Amino acid sequence: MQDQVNTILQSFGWVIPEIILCSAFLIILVAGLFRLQRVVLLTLALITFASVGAAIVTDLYTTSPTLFGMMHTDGVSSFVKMLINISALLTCVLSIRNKGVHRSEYFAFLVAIVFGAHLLVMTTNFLLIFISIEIISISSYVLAGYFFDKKSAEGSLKYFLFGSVSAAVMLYGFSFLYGFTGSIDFATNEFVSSLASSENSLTYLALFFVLAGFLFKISSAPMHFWAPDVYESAPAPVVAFLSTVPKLAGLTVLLKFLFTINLGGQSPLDWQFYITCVAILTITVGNFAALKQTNVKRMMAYSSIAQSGFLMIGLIVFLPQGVEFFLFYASVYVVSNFLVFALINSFEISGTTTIAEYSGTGKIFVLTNVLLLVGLISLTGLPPTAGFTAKLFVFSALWAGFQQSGNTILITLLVVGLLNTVVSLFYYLRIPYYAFLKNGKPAISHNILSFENLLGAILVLVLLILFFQPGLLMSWINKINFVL
Amino acid sequence: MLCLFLTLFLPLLSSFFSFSTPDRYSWLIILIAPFLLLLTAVFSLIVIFSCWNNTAGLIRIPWISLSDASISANIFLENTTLLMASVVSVVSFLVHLYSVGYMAGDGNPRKYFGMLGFFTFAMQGIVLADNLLVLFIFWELVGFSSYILIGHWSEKTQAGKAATKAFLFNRVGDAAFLIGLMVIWDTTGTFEISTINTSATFEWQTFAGLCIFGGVIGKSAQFPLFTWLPDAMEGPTPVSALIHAATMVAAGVYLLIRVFPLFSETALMVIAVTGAVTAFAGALAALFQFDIKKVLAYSTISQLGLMILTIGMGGVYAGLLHLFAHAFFKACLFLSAGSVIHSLHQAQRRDQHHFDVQDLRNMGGLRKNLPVTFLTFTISGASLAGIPFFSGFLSKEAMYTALLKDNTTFSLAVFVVMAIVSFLTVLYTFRLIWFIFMDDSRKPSALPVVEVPMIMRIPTALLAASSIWIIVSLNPFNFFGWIVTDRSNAPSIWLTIFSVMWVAVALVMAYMRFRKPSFLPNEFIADAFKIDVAYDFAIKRSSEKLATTVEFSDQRIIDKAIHASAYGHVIFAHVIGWFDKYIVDGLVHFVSSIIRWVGGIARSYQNGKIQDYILYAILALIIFIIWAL
Amino acid sequence: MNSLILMILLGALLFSIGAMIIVMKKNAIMMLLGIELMLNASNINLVAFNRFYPTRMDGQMFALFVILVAVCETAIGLALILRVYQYYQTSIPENINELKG
Amino acid sequence: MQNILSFLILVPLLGSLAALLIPSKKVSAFRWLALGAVCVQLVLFVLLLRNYQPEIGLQFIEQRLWISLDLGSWGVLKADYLLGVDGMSLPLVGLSIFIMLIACISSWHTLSNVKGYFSLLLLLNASIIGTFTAVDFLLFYLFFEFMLLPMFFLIGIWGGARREYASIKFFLYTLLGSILILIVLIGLYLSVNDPSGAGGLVHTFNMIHMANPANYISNTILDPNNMITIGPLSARAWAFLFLFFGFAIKLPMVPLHTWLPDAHVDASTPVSIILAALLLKIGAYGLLRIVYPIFPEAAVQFSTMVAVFGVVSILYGALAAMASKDLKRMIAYSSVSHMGFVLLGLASVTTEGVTGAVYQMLSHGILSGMLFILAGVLYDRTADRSIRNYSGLASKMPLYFVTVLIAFFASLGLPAFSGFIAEVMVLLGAFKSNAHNGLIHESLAVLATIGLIFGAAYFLWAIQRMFFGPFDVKGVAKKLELPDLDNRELLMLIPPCIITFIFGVYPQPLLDFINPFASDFVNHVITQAKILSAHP
Amino acid sequence: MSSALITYYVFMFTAAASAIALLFARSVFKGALWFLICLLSIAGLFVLSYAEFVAVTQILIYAGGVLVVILFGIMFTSKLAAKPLRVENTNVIGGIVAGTLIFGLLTKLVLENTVVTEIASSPRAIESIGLSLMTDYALPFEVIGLLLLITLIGASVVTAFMKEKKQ
Repeated sequence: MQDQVNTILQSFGWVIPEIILCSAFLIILVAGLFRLQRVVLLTLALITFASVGAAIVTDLYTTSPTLFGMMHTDGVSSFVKMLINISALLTCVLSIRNKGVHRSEYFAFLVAIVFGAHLLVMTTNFLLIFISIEIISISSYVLAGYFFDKKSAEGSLKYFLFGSVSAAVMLYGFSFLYGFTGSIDFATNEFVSSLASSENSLTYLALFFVLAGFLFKISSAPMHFWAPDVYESAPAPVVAFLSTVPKLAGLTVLLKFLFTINLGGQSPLDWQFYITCVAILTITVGNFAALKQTNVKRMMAYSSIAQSGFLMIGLIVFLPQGVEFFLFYASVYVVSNFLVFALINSFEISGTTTIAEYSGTGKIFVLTNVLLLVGLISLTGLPPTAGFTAKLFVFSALWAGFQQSGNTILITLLVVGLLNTVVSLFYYLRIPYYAFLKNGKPAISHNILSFENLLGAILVLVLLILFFQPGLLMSWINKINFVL
Repeated sequence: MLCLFLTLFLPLLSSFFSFSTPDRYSWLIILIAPFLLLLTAVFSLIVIFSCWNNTAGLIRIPWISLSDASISANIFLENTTLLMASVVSVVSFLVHLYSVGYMAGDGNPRKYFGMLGFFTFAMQGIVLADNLLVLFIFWELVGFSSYILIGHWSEKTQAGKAATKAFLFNRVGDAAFLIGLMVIWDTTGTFEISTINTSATFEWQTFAGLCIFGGVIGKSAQFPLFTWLPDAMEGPTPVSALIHAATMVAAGVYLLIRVFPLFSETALMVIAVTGAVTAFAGALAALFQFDIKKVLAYSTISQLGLMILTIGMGGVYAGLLHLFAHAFFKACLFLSAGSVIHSLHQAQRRDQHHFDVQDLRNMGGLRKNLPVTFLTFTISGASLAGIPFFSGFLSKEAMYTALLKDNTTFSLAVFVVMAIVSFLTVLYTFRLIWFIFMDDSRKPSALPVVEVPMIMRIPTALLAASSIWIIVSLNPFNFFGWIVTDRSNAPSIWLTIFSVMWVAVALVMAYMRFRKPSFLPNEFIADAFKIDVAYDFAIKRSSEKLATTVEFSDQRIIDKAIHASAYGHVIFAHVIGWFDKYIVDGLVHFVSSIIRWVGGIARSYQNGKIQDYILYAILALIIFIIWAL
Repeated sequence: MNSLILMILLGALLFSIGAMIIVMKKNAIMMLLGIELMLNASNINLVAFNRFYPTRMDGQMFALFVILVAVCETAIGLALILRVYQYYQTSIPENINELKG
Repeated sequence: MQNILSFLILVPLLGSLAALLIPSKKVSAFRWLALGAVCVQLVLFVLLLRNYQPEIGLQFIEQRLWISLDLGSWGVLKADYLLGVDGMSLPLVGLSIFIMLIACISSWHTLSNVKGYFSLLLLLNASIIGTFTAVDFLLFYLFFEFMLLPMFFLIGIWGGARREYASIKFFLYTLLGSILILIVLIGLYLSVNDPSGAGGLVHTFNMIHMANPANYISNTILDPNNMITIGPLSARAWAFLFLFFGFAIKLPMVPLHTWLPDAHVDASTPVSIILAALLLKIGAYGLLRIVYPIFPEAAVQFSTMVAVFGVVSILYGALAAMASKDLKRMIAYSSVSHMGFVLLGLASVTTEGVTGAVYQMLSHGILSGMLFILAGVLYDRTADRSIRNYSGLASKMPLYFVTVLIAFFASLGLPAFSGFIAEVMVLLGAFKSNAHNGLIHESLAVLATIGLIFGAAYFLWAIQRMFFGPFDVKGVAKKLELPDLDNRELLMLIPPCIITFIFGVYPQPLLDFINPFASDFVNHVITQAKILSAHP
Repeated sequence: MSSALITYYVFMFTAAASAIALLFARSVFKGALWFLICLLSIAGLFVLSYAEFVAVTQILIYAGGVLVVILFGIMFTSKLAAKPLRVENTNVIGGIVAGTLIFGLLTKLVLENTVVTEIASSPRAIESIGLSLMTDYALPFEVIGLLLLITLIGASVVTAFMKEKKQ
């Protein structure tokens, strides 16, 4: 009893970032009551994320003991948490000009989601996974509706219904796993050994149910249906946020889960095969459905679906290098994604939402469109952007995985993935295509030197630097000692 | 040595000069270009006098060297090359001279003289080259200059068509030539003629020989690629004289002589048969032409056929001799014809009276107006017809001798063909001269036709002078002379007699047939009529029939076949174009539409109904589970 | 028949019926009920399986938390349904489909 | 001197940046800037040429560490900034600079958005030079991909009526090609070890290391000693095919060529020039530099296929050109036909064939540039490219006629022009191949020769229709105001005329560069193929 | 058969039956009532499964709280509609197929795989639950509090701003 209390007390030392988040959540809520200036709220949020990020960076590589009996931090989770905080920071910056979202609750929910994501990244406990996913989800439902109009209401309702069902399905899976292993923590030996010894096909069904929940969180096929509708209706900063933070958190927990249930390749079920199929399906559905979209954010939703597939590649190969490349890809994805959304947001504010409305903007907003182009090129994975390096890395991982396992589905994924890159270029290029090649009358005709351009330029610079010197980031990632 | 190089490069200099002279000073061209060619001719004569009968020599000029092979542009010197080189330069000089008069008033003397000089250079290149690849290069270049010169009057649509046709027909032959070159390179590893000629027989030799002969067929207008030559008469007449009579078309024959050892028995047989067919077909066709230049063109085809036939039968020296003689008298014929055309044209311009100045039917009785031209035309015509005391007689005799050397049935058959062809040659030559110059009844209505200027008369006269027997040998009935020295090929006296008699018979026949277009009702003529009937029946009808058939086949079948194949290609090309647009590109579109279709499917599930989304997700999950378990 | 298996089968039944309700019923609130039914199925499982492992209370604890989370979901769900109702004047999900494609 | 290649790349890159800084009103400043940059490159190239030593292969090597990632148990991933030129790439660099010079002059009167135009042009310039000098595969790929975007916009913004379609099509095709290349690129670097790396595994992108079978890590998929088969073919054969088709799209090879006519027809004149003269060469360059040396045994195995594709391209391109009604389209198809010779020469793997292939690349670079300038000259005056709408131009535009004659005849392989030397060499090599190394059958060379006839046919017909006969231009009102070439156009046209003539008459200087490369190449491919295919 | 067992079966039956009735309910209101019965039966089952605390929570929070909220929801959303409480079906075939597939699959797998073991009678668990909440489950306990706060604010945001917008 006393031991347990002591453990809990000791654990608090390890969760300072989470404590900061928790307090920030309350502080922002309280600050909202005083009808403070928007700037104050924004600054509060920025300070929060910056300090949390700083707190994480200070001990990025340490692996903690088990905290509160159900989670621990290690290099991977710290890195992902850092990415999450960077994303949150960028989201706040993006929201500067979105006047409608400036309420204390907006920032509070951002903080809450980051908090949930932190928990999700760190934990291996089914209960905590469930709760943190719910924290993320419920906050997201609200944020998705932050335009407060007809469409956003519809979007968040759909998000809620789909999310709840997948949470229920995942929970049902958890209940079976608990039943067959007697443990609600998949990192425990008890769980692993009973999974290894069981010949129980119901277990696999349960695992699939659980995976469905995770796939929902990372908006991967076949659980991707909510994403386009929600992305279309939500404000651009929120979309940028939703397409990174929950996705990265979900991928991280999926990573841990997959490495566990794969049992080092001893699992009777060829998980590599099924997850690869999911990735292929995701990439294909995402890219192909994006082809004929007319709304930019909807197109980006499909793009983000497809990107989930590429992100999953790092997990699929079940190699430590795969994880490293996943982290690299994730970092580049965050940067490219925010770059693109920052510029889309600046267009959205001026009332440009469909691709056709971008016609002729290339001649007036040259810089904005060039930066946007670089972002899209990076998402496609072409040089000279870090997107290329990232794709090169994940595909290298795939090739190496194939070399190791000889699983031909991996080479199929390689080919499908690369061919999909061509397809993806087709729609990514549509925006620059309309902007530069089509003549049209843009909604606003004067050039504003917006701060999005500045932000975009910085992010472009990051992408270029990461292309020419990927070692800067990789050496950081390399130091992460990946243990489950 | 220097003289030799000068012979080669002076024409090039002339060409260069002509092209680079500004339009304002174009009068300079007509002074300088003939002068340079005069120098060329002089130097070539110096070379031939100084080097005649020397042992064959090789001047080595490195050109391309690869790591494991090299190609050098050597010059090979022996009697054949020297002879040919001087023929080319002399004829070319005379044609240049003639052109000064003929082309006076032409809008573009720069192009004309430039290309003429360039042609002479390229032709000299063919003659002197010892390397088959280099020879091929010049071979194509003469084709190119021929193309430009045929199309000299670019406003004439026909000229353009003729030029294109000429180049394309040559190109077909050249492609075969190139294949031959590839075979030779593959098997012997060298292009040097002197090496190839002395090397042992090799695999694919017949094939290589036939391929090279393919080039000859194109260049020398042999069956079945001969129809371009009559069309090429669209070019200026001096050009026809130089390129399409004396030199370029003879280059094929020259090539056969140069690489003669390469040909196997079978190849020679094919060559002989081709030559025979061409000679006969050309002669018959010539008989029924009305365009004065086309008669000469078919005649050229026929004569070239004879040379090739002879060479195919092994009579290299005879072929060469005829080539030599033919160059002069045919050039003279063309130039004379050019004079006729020119003077008629001038008269026509003065008179504002329009008719086709090249049509035989519009001429007659011109001997009084054009006495010099009449003389030169007759002399060279006589030489063509093979009348004694003219060079043509001697070369023909040499050919007869060569054919009869080995007494096989085949050679006999070939001999007969040759005899018939010479007979026909007499007929059409007579017909030509008679219609133009004699037959006063059809004299053009009081046109003020006057003789051409001196600058045109002189070269014609010189060429006419070169058509008499002395140019070949001192004995008017024996072709031994400075060219043919090997006395083992002695002609039999019977052959000479036969030859003379044969020509005489032919002349009589020609006179009977063409003297009067209308028939007189008297006894003698009735007798003659009987002969006429017999002739009519035996020769004229059948030959006319044959000729029309040949012409028909030429115009309709061969040309059609070639046209058809050309059309076929065009149609095929359009099919390809269509294929490219719809099938290959269509495939791409198909793929892209499949992509769109898949995209559409992926999108169609996104119908906005949340319950459907959930249903799809659940079903997908179940499918995955069932698949996995 | 073992009563435990029956419990689990009951859970399976509730789960399937919940899924069916969600997919089939033309009313957002009914869908909410369906979700609750699915959560209850999990709870039945958790409680039932807890009897295998009597030393720890993991299953029951889990079920407790699930109930709390379900409350949260219901609350937020109803709020969203009400809001959509304000805009669309209906709670029939398939009529709420401005976002599609 | 040591960094001369970097300077060659940097000069246009800096020029491009400088163009961005100049205010867009100063139109003529951009032109002079671009021209100046290219002239500086020309000077650098002359320096390069003077210091080149033909007897050693790759030289002016610049090696700087670019990426070095420690991947733990995987070893080190290493990519270098590695530049160098040899007898093949040096003439191509020269060609690029020359063509860029012409393109600059040709775009002198570009009207809209001059700033963007010239900065993209310079960017393109830098990446093309980079592609030709990169020896590191990753660096090569970087430059290779980087060409696409400037080209996309150059076609798409300054192009003709259907420019958008053409640019998208161009982009997607070439991207598809580069994706195929990327797949193999990944496999290769994972399989190749840098022998100079101390101790542990160093995965390298160095092409020279990739070409040496001793550097392959055992039991990797592309290890030649490790005969892994995927489906009917070995892994290395697949890799060869992927790379081959990747580059063949760029070449372009029938049936992967359909982007070319569209791109050409709708691109503006300078862009067409660059596209035909340089971008097509990059496909062939990739085959010569990467595909054959790295996969010699697969190259030998598939030589007949490559040759057949070459011959089909020759014939098909020529026939399609014959059917074209649009002048530019015809020229575009003629490019397909000419590049077929490159494939055929390459497939023969004989010294003659390879020399001829490289020679053809250079020759076609100059000639196609010329052809597109000529097409542009006419289009500038009448805005009509339809062949059948013209006749009798010879009398109206004599200078133009002369240049067209030279360009067309040089293109159809008239001796005394560079095209002839190249095509004859290719044919000789192709014919010799069967007896020499047993790779491709003689009949293919014979078939290719027929292509020469077709080649003559479409060029001659075009001349006949457009230049002979009475003067007329259909459908153009101001038909009498058809001025002959002006000085600017002559400035563009005369240098290529002279160059193609010089290289046609005396090819030896160029052969001194190409031939050592070709014989090394043939040696390498044949001996390695023997060694590698001798393995069980 | 013990009385406990009979009760057990009865609850099970009512739970199943009310769930099926819920599926066939033609009105939302009736559905909510069927759902109440279902919840109560499940609570009964919990009691019989030695999970009294869970059962109590189920009754208090679920049946008491949630259902009341839902009833309010029903009333809010049906006041304007013409046929307030009617519920029609959609996706009938798909739903039935999906439902039967899931149920069939689960039943099959459960029957094949569940190992029947002796069910140990467990001690009264309320104290250990209380202890766990403060020790093992301290973190989730805290976090769920946060979640409830988030939900509270979220629901208020969703409804409050909506009204603002309407005005």
